[in-house]
Amino acid sequence: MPKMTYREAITKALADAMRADARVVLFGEDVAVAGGVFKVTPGLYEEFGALRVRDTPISEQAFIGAALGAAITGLRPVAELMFADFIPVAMDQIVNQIAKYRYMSGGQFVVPLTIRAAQGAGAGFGTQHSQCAESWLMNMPGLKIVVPGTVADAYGLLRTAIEENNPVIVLEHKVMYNLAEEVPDVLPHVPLGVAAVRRAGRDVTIVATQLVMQRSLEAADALAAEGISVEVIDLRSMAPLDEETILASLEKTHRLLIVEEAPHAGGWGATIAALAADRGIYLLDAPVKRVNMGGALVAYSPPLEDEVVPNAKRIAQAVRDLVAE
Amino acid sequence: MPKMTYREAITKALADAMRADARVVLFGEDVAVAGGVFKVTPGLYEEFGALRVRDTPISEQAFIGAALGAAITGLRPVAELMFADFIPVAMDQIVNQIAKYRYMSGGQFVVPLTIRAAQGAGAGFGTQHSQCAESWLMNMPGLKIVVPGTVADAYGLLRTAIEENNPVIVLEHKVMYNLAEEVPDVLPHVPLGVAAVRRAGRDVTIVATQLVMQRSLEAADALAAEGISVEVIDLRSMAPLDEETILASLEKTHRLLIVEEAPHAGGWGATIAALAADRGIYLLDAPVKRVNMGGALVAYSPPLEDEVVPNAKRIAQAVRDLVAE
Amino acid sequence: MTQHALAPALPLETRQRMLRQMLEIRLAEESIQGLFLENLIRGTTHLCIGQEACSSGVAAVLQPGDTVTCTYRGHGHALAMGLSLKGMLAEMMGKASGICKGKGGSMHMTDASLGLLGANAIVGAQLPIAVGAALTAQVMGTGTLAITFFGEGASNIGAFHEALNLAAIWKLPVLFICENNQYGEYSAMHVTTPVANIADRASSYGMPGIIVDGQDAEIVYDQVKAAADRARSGGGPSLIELKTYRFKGHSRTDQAPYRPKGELDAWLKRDPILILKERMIAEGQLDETEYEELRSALERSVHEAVEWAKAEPFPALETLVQDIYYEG
Amino acid sequence: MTQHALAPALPLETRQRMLRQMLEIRLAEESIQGLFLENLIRGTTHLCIGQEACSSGVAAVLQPGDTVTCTYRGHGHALAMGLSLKGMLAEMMGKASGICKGKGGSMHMTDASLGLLGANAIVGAQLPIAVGAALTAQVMGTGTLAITFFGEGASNIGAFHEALNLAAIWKLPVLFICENNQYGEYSAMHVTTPVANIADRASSYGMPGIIVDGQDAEIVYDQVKAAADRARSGGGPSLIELKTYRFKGHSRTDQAPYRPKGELDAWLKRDPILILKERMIAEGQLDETEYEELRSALERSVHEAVEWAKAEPFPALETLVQDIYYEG
Ligand SMILES: Cc1ncc(C[n+]2csc(CCOP(=O)(O)OP(=O)(O)O)c2C)c(N)n1
Ligand SMILES: Cc1ncc(C[n+]2csc(CCOP(=O)(O)OP(=O)(O)O)c2C)c(N)n1
Ligand SMILES: [Mg+2]
Ligand SMILES: [Mg+2]
Repeated sequence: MPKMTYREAITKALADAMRADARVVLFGEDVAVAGGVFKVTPGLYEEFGALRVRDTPISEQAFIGAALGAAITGLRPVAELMFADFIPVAMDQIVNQIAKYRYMSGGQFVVPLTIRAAQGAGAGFGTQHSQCAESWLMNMPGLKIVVPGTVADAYGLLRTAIEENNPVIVLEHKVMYNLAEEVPDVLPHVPLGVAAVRRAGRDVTIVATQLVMQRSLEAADALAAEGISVEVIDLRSMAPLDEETILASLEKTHRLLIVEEAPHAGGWGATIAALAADRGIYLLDAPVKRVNMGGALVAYSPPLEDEVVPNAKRIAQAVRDLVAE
Repeated sequence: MPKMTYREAITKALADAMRADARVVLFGEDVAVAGGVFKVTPGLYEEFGALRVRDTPISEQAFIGAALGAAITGLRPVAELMFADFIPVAMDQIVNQIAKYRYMSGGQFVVPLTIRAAQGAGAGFGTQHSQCAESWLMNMPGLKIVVPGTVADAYGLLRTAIEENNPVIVLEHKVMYNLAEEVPDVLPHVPLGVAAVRRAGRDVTIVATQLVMQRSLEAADALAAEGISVEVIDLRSMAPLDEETILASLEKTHRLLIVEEAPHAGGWGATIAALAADRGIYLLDAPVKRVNMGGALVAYSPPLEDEVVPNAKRIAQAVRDLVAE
Repeated sequence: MTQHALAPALPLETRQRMLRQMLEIRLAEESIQGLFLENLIRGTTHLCIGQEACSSGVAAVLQPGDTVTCTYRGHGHALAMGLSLKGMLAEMMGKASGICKGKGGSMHMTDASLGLLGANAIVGAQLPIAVGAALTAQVMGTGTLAITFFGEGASNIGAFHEALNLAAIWKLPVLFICENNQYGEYSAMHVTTPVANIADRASSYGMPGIIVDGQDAEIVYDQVKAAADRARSGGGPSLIELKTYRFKGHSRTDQAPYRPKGELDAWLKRDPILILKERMIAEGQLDETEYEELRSALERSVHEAVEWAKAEPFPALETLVQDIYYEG
Repeated sequence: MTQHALAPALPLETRQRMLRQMLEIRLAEESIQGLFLENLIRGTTHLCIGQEACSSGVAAVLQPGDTVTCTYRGHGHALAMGLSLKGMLAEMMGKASGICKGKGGSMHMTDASLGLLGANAIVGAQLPIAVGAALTAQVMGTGTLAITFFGEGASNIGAFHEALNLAAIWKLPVLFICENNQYGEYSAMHVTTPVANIADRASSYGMPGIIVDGQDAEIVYDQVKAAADRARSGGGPSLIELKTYRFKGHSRTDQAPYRPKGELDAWLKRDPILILKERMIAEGQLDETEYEELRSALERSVHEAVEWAKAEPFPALETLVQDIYYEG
């Protein structure tokens, strides 16, 4: 199987989507001529031309709103918001417009638009350029949200997002852009709202995403040597949420650890814990634990930044503690 | 004891705060000469003058950012955002600036500012003017968030917020402005981060806020007649969260119902449920249940709007179901 | 910037349509105010009484495929574009047969089939959306136009600035039409806005800024038509300021105590319906009897629509969670 | 709008200070670039090499109590305001003795004691914050000034528009200083901005818009001083556009391949350090030997600061959760 990076998978998904459907247009700051700040869009301007691939001014409200206007009139725009930390700059368009446009009209519109942004800590960009955005967006019916955690998903979720007739926020993890993985020759679409069991296990279920999902797999490897069998679920979609895969796993393991790259209060993991405490309560043999950023923000200083995002060591220790409960 | 409305309590809190401290200034759209869209600020412009009480242009980003700039240079601004639904318009200033300004500087600043906004459904304002905002803001360390649910709290929490040396978001419920309750002659300050047990009970703990807290009390009255004893906790502060009061209640009741005016996924109730599933797990005799807006948005149509926010009947039924578990 | 005083003479038929439209809007708005006071419309309403020439003048420029986004104060635009009065009134009362199935209400009149892409309750948010509609027109080469209405108060919000800038740099076929009715909610323009004319702001985007008498539907038509033709043929966007006045308060029961004495009276003399009516009478195209007949006929049809909407059923509760996502 | 070509002659002492400052900034920025390539500075850096006259010219106007907000490209402003080079370099390396205890990094230089209220990594966000600082000055009657720096690209974002409008309507003592270095990240200004001069946008707020040669520290001083005096005495805000150029790429390792051939060379001839240096030599205030001595001395002190910062410890892990809330 050929190797491909997360970044290349996204570029390919964009190119394939644009080849497949002339209504797909792409815009964002420096995505056209320069090929994007994260170098995710090189070659698209050259292949698809100035009408379909555009650089925008630094005007997130305008171009995210324009994505909505374009989507309800027949295009299938893909807007790049660069850093997910800039989502708040365009938050009104996302929360009050994009999420609700179909609803307010009584179903008169379909809103086939995709917003891509790069999230997460680990790249040394400091407090305002290192956040994860899914937990800010989950309390907003009308949106779909995906968080690709593998190279194949970076391709497959984005393809599906662009073909989806609802607004989809695609949050890419910026330190994963260089991740290289083997992928099949023909990369499949990945359905929204379906979690993946990345590793089967018996003793504990870990629910995680993206970077901390990869780190959970690392932790699971280490724990296997100690005789602890960990099942790792990659959530993939934050909305809609695949509750059944989680509950099915709890039927086996009876123990749940949620690993988040997010502050604790209001983190997406709380919604998973709440699921376990409700529909999963009789399956649980131990408290539902969460490993996350606690009450912290991301600091610039390398050791502080390295500390704030859960790493394999902290994850493994949390599993050990949970098994000991 | 005299009666006072929620609205009057807020007006009085603002006036008392401005009398007590000349650094307190007030601004927002039409808050000065007109006395505010919700008529919460009449008389303040007259008493405190044009330097301290100001009407702003329709520029939420500018005046919320200005509140930050004023706070770190020596004033104690109180900004009115009118409808909480407009919070997303100024979200960058709230999330990336106000919440992080002290942190990014390594503690060089104190940020004594208060943002007031009116939230909630029930007034017929439609999808973009009826939302509750706390669940959007909880994943942002650096902020404090309060949600007054009684007349006395409307006064006491706001007084404390204005005297607090951290940014506080005060979310008032708009259908409670006319609520009249008896209050003591001297209204006390209310500390942030301390929940209140509004009604003691044995069988089930309800955690709720504002309008649905009042409705939970109604439901508790009805259930008492059926012999079900409900404890109602008014959270009051979303951040910081008073975990101990909730856990202490679970020690007694062993059953938890969370009543939210918010969509289910990512709602603040999930953070409470997660607490119960972790530190409270061995106290629970039944699943943790949530009554909330499910996957719905607020619609304009009166019967739909009435349906979407949990009412006493739905709350009571959820309690009955929970007791039967 | 240009300012035009002389009305062009539009064909009789157009004038008749405009007069009829403006009257219908006026009567509908008056009935809406009544329904609000009766509590049959909940929450809030924002009437455009006094601003009808803006709606009618602009609507006359529209061609099939053109799109409009506007504000909560958008009933006039909706009716001028052809929204059924019944569908509108039912919507305001939250009925199942409302144009948005009761989900939108007074602030969200929307009829995609007419190109009415939605009235918005967030100040300024509709401008970027119109920019997107114009982007579609440009990418698809349809030759159609996007129009967005907003108030002078909205010209102080960031979305206004960003939308005009983006439209200008992409040379999109979009017209930014500011209905300067002199007030935001309860604040006169000079309290919040440090320029005399909103159209002056066009220079920040290198686009034409045009000041127009918003009380004269024919002038509105003429000026907007010129800008529309320019936009359709690739000449890019324009900012058009219609100087107008709202005869009523901002919303709900606002009695507008903040108005200086005499101001309303002066503007009432420039009632857009009177202006067109008197011109038509002066030119022998209309007489008082005909006008009264028209008025009575419209009163009857508004009354009929109101009664119809009152009798319509509310939506079923299960519709609450429908139309959030497109399923398919 | 006004455009000034002739430099005023500032006192020798001021010139010496400016020259020294600009050289220090230049040398510090060059060492920062090196540290970034060595991976001792993580993430990103945005150098202001070529723009030093903007920092020095403006800083010379500041009086005690004045405040500044700026961007990630703010090292020059910070140093010109007197930020210790050691505190700055330690901050960039994430050390405990960094001016922000390592929490901020390259994009967030802040020294409240100097009135440097923070460099911001969100384009445009620093403008409203400066408006708030000016509000304090006005309410408290301090006679102080708030200054905010931003790029020409930032003038397309909503916060710019709102901030200028609010400052204008409240007549606040704030100067909006646009360093027009011709590029956003990788896009030339004409790709994103449909006006020739950012200062032209001042007319949208009824405030003066002033175009200034940003390569000549003396002219910068002169023009900013005039606007500052006006603001301090209640005359309200100004928008000042400093025409300048960044000699390096946008950030990190950007080699700026998007520049037209010859453009950089033309601007290198207008190196702000050269301009002042040569003027001083021509006027007999400096000779090459003295200049080289100054340069060597500064090189040594920068080198010393770098070595010091390298040797400083990282912050303790428990500091991660400190400074989020003020406790007390
Ligand atoms: C972002 C935002 N801020 C504030 C409001 C509240 N609001 C509704 S209408 C209005 C005044 C708008 O004035 P203008 O733009 O002149 O339009 P008009 O109502 O006069 O037609 C305000 C402040 C809002 N809906 N959205
Ligand atoms: C809201 C926001 N959008 C986008 C960015 C990414 N970004 C960082 S710098 C920059 C270019 C800014 O250009 P300009 O304002 O001219 O300042 P310069 O960097 O040239 O000094 C962009 C787009 C950001 N930091 N914040
Ligand atoms: Mg107005
Ligand atoms: Mg620039």
